[in-house]
Amino acid sequence: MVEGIGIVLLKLAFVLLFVLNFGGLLTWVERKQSALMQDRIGANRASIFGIRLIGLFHTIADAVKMFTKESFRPVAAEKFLFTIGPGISVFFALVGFAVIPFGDVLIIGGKEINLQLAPLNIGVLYLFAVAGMAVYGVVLGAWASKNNFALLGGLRASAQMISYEVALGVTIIGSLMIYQTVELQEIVRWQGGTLWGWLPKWGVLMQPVGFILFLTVGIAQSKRVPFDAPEGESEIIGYFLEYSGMGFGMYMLTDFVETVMISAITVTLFLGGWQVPYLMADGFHFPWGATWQLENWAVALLQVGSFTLKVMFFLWLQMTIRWTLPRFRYDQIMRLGWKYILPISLVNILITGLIITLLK
Amino acid sequence: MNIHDKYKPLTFWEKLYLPAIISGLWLTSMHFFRNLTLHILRALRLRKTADGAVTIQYPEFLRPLFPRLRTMHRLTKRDDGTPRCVACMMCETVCPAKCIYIIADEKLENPEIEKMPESFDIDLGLCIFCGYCVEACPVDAIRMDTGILEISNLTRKGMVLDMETMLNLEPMQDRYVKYTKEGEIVSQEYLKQDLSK
Amino acid sequence: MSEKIISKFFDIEDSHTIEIYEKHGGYETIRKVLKQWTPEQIIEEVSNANLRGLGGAGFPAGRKWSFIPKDSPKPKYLVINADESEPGTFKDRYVIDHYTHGLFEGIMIASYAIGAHKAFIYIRGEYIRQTERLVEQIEAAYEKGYLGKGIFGSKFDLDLIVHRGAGAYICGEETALLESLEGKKGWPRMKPPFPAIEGAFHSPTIVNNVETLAYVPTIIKNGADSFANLGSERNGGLRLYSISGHVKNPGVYELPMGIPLREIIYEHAGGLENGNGIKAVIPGGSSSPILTPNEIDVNMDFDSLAAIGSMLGSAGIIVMDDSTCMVRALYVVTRFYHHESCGQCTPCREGTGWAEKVLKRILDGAGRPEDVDNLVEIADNIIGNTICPLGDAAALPIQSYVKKFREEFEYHVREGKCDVKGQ
Amino acid sequence: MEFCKAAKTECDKIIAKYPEKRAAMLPVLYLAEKEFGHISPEVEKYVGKLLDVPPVKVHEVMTFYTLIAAKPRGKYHFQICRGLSCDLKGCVKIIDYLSEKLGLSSDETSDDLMYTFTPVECLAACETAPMMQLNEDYYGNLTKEKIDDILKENS
Amino acid sequence: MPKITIDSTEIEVEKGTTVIQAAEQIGIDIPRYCYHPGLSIVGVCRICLVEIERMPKLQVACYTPVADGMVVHTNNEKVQQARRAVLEFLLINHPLDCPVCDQAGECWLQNFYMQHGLYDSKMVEDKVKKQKALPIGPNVMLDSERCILCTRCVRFCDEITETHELGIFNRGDHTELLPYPGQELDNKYSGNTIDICPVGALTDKDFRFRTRVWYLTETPSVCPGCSTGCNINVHHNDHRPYKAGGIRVSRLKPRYNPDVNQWWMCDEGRYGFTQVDADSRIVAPQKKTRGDWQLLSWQDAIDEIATKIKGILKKHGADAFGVILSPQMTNEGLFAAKRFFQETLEVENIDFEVVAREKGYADDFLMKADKNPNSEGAKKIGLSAVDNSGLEVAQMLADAKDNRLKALYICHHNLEKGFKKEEVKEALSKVDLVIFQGTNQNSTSNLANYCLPSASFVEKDGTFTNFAGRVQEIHKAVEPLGESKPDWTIFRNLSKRLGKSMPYFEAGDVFNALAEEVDAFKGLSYEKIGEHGVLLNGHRASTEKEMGALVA
Repeated sequence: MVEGIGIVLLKLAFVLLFVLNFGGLLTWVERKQSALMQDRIGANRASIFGIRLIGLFHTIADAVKMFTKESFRPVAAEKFLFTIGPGISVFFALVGFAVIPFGDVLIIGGKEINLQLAPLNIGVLYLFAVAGMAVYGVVLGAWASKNNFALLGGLRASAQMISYEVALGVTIIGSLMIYQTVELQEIVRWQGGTLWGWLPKWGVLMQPVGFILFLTVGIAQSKRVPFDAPEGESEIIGYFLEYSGMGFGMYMLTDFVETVMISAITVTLFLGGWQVPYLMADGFHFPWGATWQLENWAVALLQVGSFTLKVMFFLWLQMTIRWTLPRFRYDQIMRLGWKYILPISLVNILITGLIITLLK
Repeated sequence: MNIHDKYKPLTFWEKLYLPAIISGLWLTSMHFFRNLTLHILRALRLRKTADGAVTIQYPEFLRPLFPRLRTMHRLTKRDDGTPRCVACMMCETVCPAKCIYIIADEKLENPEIEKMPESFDIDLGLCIFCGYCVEACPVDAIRMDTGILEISNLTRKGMVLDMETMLNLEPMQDRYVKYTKEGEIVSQEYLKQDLSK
Repeated sequence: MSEKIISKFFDIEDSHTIEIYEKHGGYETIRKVLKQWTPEQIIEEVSNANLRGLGGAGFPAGRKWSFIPKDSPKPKYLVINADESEPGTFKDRYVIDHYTHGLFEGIMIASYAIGAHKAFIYIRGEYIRQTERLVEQIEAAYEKGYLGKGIFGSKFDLDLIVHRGAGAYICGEETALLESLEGKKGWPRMKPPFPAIEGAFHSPTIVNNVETLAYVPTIIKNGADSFANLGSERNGGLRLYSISGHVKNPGVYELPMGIPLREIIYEHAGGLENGNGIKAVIPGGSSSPILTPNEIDVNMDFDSLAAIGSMLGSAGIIVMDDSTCMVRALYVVTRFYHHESCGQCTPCREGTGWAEKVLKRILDGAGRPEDVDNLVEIADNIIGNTICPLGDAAALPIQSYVKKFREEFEYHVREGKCDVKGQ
Repeated sequence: MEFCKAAKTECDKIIAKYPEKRAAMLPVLYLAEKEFGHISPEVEKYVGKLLDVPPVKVHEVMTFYTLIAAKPRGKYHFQICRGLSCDLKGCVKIIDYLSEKLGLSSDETSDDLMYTFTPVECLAACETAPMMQLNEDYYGNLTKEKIDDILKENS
Repeated sequence: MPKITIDSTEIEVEKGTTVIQAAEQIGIDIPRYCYHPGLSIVGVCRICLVEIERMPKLQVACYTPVADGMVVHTNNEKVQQARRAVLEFLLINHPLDCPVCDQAGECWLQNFYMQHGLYDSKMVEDKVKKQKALPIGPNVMLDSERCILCTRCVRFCDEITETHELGIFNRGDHTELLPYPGQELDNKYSGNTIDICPVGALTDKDFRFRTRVWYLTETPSVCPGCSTGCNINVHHNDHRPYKAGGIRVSRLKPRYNPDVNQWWMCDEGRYGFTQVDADSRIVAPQKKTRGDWQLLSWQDAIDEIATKIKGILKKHGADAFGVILSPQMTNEGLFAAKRFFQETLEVENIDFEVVAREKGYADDFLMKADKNPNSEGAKKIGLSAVDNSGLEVAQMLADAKDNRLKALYICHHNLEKGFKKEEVKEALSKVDLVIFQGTNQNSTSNLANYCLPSASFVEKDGTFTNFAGRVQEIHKAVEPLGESKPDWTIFRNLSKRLGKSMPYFEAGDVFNALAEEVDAFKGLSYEKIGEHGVLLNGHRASTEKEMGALVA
């Protein structure tokens, strides 16, 4: 029992460290990547004893600043809701990771450890449920500010998130029809197989349209460019207008955590999660017949590494998109969500169903 | 009238949007990878030039300022050292940020002037550097050519400039671009600084 | 043509004394008038004689007198305008010097005609000798009983008072004159009411020029027609022309109304000095628009001059020969009006000073191309917008000089110097 | 500050001539000028009292007219005409000459109170241009020589 | 009555009306400088030129009387050109020192230039120099260069005050407005010259450079300086409060009322508003404990005072209670006081009149010896001792001295103005409870046990009744200083605490109740008062009577 709790705590620590570090580092990535894309140098000034470490200390500086800055609260604000708003937001962004599998099974001392925090058999549904809650953090924060601009930002945010919530669910139905399960570990395992003996059965190949749609919707869910109509702090003023210090920091963090989250879900659903091509539980089995036996811990390591790399790739992709595309207008966001993504997803489901039926 | 008429109708590929996104992503990605490589090479001392970035390293290297740039305010003086300001409060009136506070004083010893500020404060914490005060001033008493851009303070009160301070500021000519009569920029030494140092 | 009424006294020695005047038939008319004439008859006679105000405005004298309200309980006053200040005019001085009692007789007849028992001679302050002469002769007249209670043994009382001005051109304007007479500064009054209704001391007042009144005895004596026939239509009789400037014989000439200007210059004033040609002529005091040599065949009466855009005014003729710089001439004229503007109403007060400064600048060689048009605009803006005619008087010369000698002004502006020889 | 007896009588006589006291302003000012040399503020107040007029109105009149002296004037007052007719006849040279001779510029009085030099606008004696007025008398057809003679006579 | 057409509007006006007045009646504003309805017409500025058909020249609208069938054009090309010309001429020698000039913002030269001028200056010559910044009197500063010689001020001093301080000297463009050498512009109405000066030639020493006029807000009110009750506008600085160092009311300006003060007001009233922002203002209820003043909340103050009053009334009866109201109070304050003291407390010793020992200055124009704005109102409401068969003020003090008076409620008065200092001190020291209610501290308030802060006349709505029985409204211009409240609110609150509530929520409610109850006010209502006030019953409108012998 104690052992079990210990393992869960370890896994929890791993996931939280994984997520929060990625989230924190993303602020650095954001700066540096955009700089590289724009022929700039990027943040490099923060230094400790003269060591600058290519700007990595900025992350720390940010954190210090966020914590020490005056946390300002408007006189008219709803005290309680204003305070907990950012917390709600960041909480629901984090808890989604509970169901993401980051490896298969690790055997330590004969004990099988499922490399997933919470092996829920309704994994995908849980994800959506949690994602659905994220909107509360935003809306509560916006409304509790008692600032009309913030409220408008909040309304834009909630309209956008709720709209895309629908699309989010619909886009992956095609995939789920193929996987025949909603348990994420199962979905990943399903993708371990090959097609015609050599092509990994990753979701992106099975559902290319679903993949693109899901990615789009996912980015929209994270409220970042090009879907940042709720925020747009420099032009249209966002829902966290009245927040400063850590309150603001938590909203920022939410965005980044959601970015990681979207990457993780995308990887899990469409890129084979922790799967490494041709890597079975006992080692590699290449299509041309060669095999390479590996210990269980090595396999697990490769799997976790594979998952991490894939997530990182998607983070990079999302950053690239964020620094490439201009912001959609609010009406464009709505139109895209309801008039294009949703119908296309439905058609995708139809076609998938048709093919599945035909193949049977 | 449909205002979109004037636009060329989008082709199918354009309407699809994705190819455009991908080509955009391609462009930015190429920059990313090229610069990433160059930066790494430079970090490993394999390259010396500063390719891959156009950034000027600000506190070490200063860009020349263009004459239209509005920097911190100063008050000009008459020949006898008194402020040129006549406390007409035009700047205060026009100021959209309401950050100028003038209290006028009567100077009867010189009836040609008659009026001078007793105090003249600008709260830089509120100032939006629109330059309206300079435009509005009928006697050229306030200018924004000190070249001072780094304005920060630990207290709100410290952000308030008083008359004494502003009178003692000088225009920072060196930092401004100079033009030839034909309007060409002659002084560009800052732009030509070698960034590899 | 040889008929002379006033000027025949100019050459008679001591013609200002009662004795000499009476020797030449003086004071006969007034005695007759006091006995036989009614005021209405006098007014009618003067009207028929086409006698017009010779001070400058040319308003028919008889008609002016008839404006006096008959039934007003207030005293009536006659004010004689001897504030002769228009540059180029000096005839009144001759009248006062030599035809003193003729003037008095005219005053008596006019006072009788309008029912005034007090008459004021408002004489310009610089005429100190003339003032002395008037005071002296008035005393003499009082002694003889020609003035004072029951003049000439009649029941008509008349006091004549000499009031010396103090150096203000504006006081030649009748309402300013009345203000000055009342002991105020000479600011012209708004009209209406006209002085004939409410003038000096809030009472009906007639203001007449010295010369106008000096002709009255002759008119009454010889009859309206004989006087009217001497002049042209609607411009009765003779008048005194003052001529000065570049002529051989400057002076005062008594000639019929409507005589051609050329004749006055060449026949009576002896033509120009040094055989120079005429460049310009001012026909009626410095305020009248200037005439060019091809306009000097004009007849010198009120209507003919008005027809060619000038005016007879006080008939002060100033002749300028071809060595004259018109810019300088205009500057001198404008300086005069600037100096004499009373300062009451805005356009004249500010406009005259401005015009003078602009002209001074042009003269000093610092003129700008737009100055010439600017001068005309200043003048245009003054004309008609002031209380009294001084504004117009200052503006009319500017308009006419610039119009007729524009090239000279432009040359001055362009080259910074004068293009006339000898300047 | 008060008129002497003779002047007072004279003044009363002048005032009696007019229907209103105030009308005697100019004659009384002239009289006062003769009596006191010039019209000082005290004289103004006195004249105002004589004529029942606020002193400010006396001051208005005094500053309005050019012939009434607010400051002491010289024994010989040269008023030299610079009107149009005189200007045409070259009065500028005469004015400069006289100014130089007297050592005075416009509107100045010599320190010994002998001479006052004032160029004035038209004096209405254009037939004798260039001309001037010395105290009460007109002098016409001026030349430099004539100026010399006049100065010799009056010194 | 002549019928004339102005800018194609036909109007029938009284005979003798001038064109400018006729145009005003139909809302056409012809620009003017020298014309002032209260002064003689001189027509010197020439800006009001209009075109009248069948007249060869433009005519000055201020001087030309209307004639039947006249057709006037006030804004055609020719007129506009003339106006532009006049403005150009006026600005030739006018210094362009608007930034320094205190008149900027309410300067007619500026305004008309913006409306009718807007030409580019062709003037390059030097301007004529005249005297600048010349103090010509205790209140007035002259800048002769700025003067456009409209002569309004000269006419004011000649015709209205007949003091003849100012004159127009010299002539031509050297004409200059100056006071007579050696004389000061120090008549009792000199401030009006500043009001009527259309430009910045005459400026107010008291107001000069304190603020700029466009920061000011104006609120119509009535001068509380004497019983004439001149109509005024209170100019208060809402937008730049830091400017004046806490002085909220910048200046008072007369407001036109044909029946009371026409266009004028006296300097005493004009500059007599300083107590409004003075340091001596009582800003919170306070109570004296062992010689020191201690601040209280309103709640506590009312509680304590009510308890004490109750105690005294119970112990000594109503005869031991004296009330000295003040004619400085509004009708509303007085009426609320009457109800509170007479009905709630059933006190009879009520009086308001403290005759000042020093007689105030009075003349036959605007200034009255009674320096209270509402004596007539207090009388009419029935608050003099005679009406109540109670004690007079003097008697109250005498009673107090003899220990017969146990409580005294004093409003606003400084009793030392009417009685000897020692007398007041002795009397008040023997009274158990002295409550002072007023705007400012004075030597009487220092002798009190309680001080209640009352709002000053610029801080409340209400009405005054002037000496001729004209009820005129004052309006709240600024918020009451500190904790101060209008008098009637204090009495209402006290009354409520003592068991009898008054259903008043604003000044108008009190006045309407007053109008119902008091005969002299019968038939009036707060809504009916209007900007020029209304007369009480039994008073006949008579300009002459109200204004004294005003020189027409």
